[in-house]
Amino acid sequence: MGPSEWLSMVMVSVGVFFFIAGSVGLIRLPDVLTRLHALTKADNVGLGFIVLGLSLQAGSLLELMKLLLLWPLALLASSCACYLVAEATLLQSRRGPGARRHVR
Amino acid sequence: MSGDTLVLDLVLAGLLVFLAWRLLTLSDLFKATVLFIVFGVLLSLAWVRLNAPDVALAEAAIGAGVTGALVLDALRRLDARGPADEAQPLRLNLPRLVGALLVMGLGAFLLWSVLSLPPGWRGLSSETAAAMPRSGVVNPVTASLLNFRGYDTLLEIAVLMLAVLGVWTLNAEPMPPAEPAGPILDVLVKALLPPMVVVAGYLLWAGGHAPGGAFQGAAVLAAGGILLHLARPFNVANRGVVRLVIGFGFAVFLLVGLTLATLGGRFLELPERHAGILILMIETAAMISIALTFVVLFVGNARDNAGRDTS
Amino acid sequence: MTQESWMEGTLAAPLLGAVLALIAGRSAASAIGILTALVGSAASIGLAFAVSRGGSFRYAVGGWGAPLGIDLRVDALAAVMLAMTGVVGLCISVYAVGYFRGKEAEAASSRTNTGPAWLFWPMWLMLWGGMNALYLSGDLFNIYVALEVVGISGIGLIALAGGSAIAAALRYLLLGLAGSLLYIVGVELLYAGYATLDLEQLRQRIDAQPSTWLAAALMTAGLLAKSALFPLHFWLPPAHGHALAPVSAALSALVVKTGFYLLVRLWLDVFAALGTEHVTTFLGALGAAAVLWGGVQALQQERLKMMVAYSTVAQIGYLFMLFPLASMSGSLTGALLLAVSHAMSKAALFMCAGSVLAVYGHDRIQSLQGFGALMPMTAAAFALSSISLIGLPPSGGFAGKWMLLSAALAGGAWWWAAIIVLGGLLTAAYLLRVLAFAFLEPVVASSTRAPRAMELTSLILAGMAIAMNFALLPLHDLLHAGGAR
Amino acid sequence: MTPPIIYASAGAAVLCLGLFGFLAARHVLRRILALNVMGSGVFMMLVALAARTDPPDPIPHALVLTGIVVAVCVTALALALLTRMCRDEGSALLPEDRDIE
Repeated sequence: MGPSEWLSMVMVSVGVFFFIAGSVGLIRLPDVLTRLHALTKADNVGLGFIVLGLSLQAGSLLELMKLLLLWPLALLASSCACYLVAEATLLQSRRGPGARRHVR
Repeated sequence: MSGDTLVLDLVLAGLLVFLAWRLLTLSDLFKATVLFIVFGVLLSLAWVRLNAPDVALAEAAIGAGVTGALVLDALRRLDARGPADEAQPLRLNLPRLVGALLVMGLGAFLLWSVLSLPPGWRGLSSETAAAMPRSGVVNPVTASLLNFRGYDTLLEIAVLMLAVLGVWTLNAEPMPPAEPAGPILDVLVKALLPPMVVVAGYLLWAGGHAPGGAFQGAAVLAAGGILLHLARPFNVANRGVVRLVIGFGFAVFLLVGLTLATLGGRFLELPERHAGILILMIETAAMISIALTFVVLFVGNARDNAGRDTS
Repeated sequence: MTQESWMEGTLAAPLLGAVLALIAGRSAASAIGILTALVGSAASIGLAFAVSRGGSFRYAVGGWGAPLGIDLRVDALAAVMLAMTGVVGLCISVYAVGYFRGKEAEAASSRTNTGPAWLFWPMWLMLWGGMNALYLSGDLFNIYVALEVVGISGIGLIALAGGSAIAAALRYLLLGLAGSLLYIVGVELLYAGYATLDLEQLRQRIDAQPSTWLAAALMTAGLLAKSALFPLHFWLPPAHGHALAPVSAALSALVVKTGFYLLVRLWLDVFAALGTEHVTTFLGALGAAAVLWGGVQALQQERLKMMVAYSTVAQIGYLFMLFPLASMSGSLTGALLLAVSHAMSKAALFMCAGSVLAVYGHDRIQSLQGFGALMPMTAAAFALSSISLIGLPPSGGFAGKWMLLSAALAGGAWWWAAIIVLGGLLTAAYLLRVLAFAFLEPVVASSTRAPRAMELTSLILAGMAIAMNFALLPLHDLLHAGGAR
Repeated sequence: MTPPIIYASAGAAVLCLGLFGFLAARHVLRRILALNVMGSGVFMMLVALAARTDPPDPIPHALVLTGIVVAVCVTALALALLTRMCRDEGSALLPEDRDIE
């Protein structure tokens, strides 16, 4: 393996580490807002590292551009989704507990 | 097949079965719906593993995406009215036990018939390969969908049209539009809508030689429409223009088929020389209609908003 | 015109009409509907004549041919079903014009919670197109898609009525979807075994493997749910009983025949090599149970439309008596004649119920006293279609039952014969109960009148059900010329 | 053990789970989910079958694509019916299931 492949491996491993950290946060953290924090922060960093690592192995310019396009798109989507989920949580907490009913 | 991918396949298949079991037994229907969407996403990975990239794209966009959006939306409206959850779903009682035993028998039988399939099964792959040069496209799945079995696809587009008619029938009364969402969604729409249109066009064009096609492109286009609806609510009432666009794909497909029949061929018999361009034409018309169809299926439902349950 | 062009017309006319009606919208939908109905029924009758002259033929859609492409096959069995759909469909269309004109006047005066009525036209034409596609198809998966077209358009049509029809439509949808999925599993197992979806190729390749039996069982279960044979009939009475009158007529007269037709195709043709004696006896026994159960339930109904709907449950049972008797000569002719005359008389009965509902505003049998004096044409139509349903001579129902009965007796199967007779008595009991009310004094008055077009079409259909008595010989000849097998 | 066998077996299991869920559930939304799961199992078996040859048999892929689109149409219609029924009658269960319990 050449140096670029080693670098690529390292970057992907770092990315995977961040993903695992984010997933642990999703499971372990207590409420929606902190979980969102774990998911969007850690996973976006993780995705960035993985994309960088993979782009070192890209075979063509087109492939490289496709890979590099991925990250900003995912960032945009996840930040908006994070905002929307947080807003919905906030609205629901204002409405008070028990907004979801168990009725048949 | 090397050992590490075997592990991947086993894990993926096991996860799919586990998710199916969980989503049917969770008492909270919201969680069940989320698991259902996860199930769809993992299923599209399974399609990739099974060398079916066209199906994977359709599953991710339609199976998980559109269906998931529809179910979540329905759940929201049921929730606003009360009965959305089941306290104890699928608790075993005598009839259910009998049902479970019967279904397990069926499962064992199915499993056995899967395992006892003779090796060397070829299906129709050699027939398809032989016919590909005359089909006008390079992607065999597109050739099957629009040429070999184009008649199935024609009727399938009829089913899409009928679903819209059904939704219009059910939401007969005019509904107030939903409240507009915050500014962030607006930004997202402005940023994402243009690339989505480009991607849809690419998928449509790519369908001729690579995975993709009208249905996948339409699903992406429809996702853009639904996003737009969430940011700036609009109604898709059954006005003339909307009906024209909804019926357009089916009408073009049918008329192409009939024209070919009157010109001396058989119904839907695409002449070899023009098959490629005819398929592209049919697919373009179909994509526009299908995209609007998905939007209407969602919006036609979504107009019915929480504001109504005071009545 | 060649056989092929008659077939293309039969297939394409309703589909084209449906999409045109959708695009044209409220103003022109009914005009397009009537025009399409005229063209479509003419094409299907033309096709029947073409088949009786030229025999059965195959048609490769797209020019590829089985197993790669989809083959249609047009034989006498398909031609009879198509012609039946054409004739009854035309009458339903004419009836619907009058019906919705009255409905719109009613909706204008009071705000009712029903869907936009013109949506009936695209959905009904698509339903018609789906049934034609199904009868023509020779491909297992194509049949599935056609079944879905029929199912979804049927559900949309039921939902037009609003109110308690919604829950009925939902139940129908869920059961229909489960049925289609079971059917698909069967198709998949057959494809795995024989690498073809074409019915004819499958018939040649089939052998008695366990997975083939499993496929046959699953497909049969799915289709039984769709054709509402006892004990899977429970969704039918609410769905057919709560729908709008033209919709009920279309569903009860035509749509229930699709499942029966497919089962005939499968068990008397494709799977015939499996040695199917137990299966056909089983299907016949379910049919017999349906005849008795449906009849008893119909007797207890208080609403006219529900009674007619339960009568459909019973009459489907008669058709399934064909299976155990199939080896006897004449039984297929008898069952088809019964199917066709049932389509006519059942459509007429639902039309009568719709006219009664339009005049009285309700359909409680007890309170319909003397409707015969108020609406003589409708009462006459009711009486004529009752004659055919009961099986009194001369009528299509009589000829059909006679053929089945003599087939049963010729084969020494007296118990099937006993069920046929007993079912006729039950039918007589529940239909004559209504007819007795029709001519009782004093007459319950009503100020509204039913549109002439509605009453007249029901009378014409009922008359045709009687006239089917004389269709026995032509039908027999057609079945011979067109080689139903 | 090859991928087609693994996924076909999983497909059979998913199919049966979905069928049981459909028969046993009472909330209509869960029934709709169950039927979708069952459909996914059916499609898994079909695509796994196609993967037994290389390159895969495209006909089952086309059938599954058709099936997915038909399934989403039926689901949309079912959900529209369900919300309408819930709006009119205040329950997400079919009438025959409402008084049990």
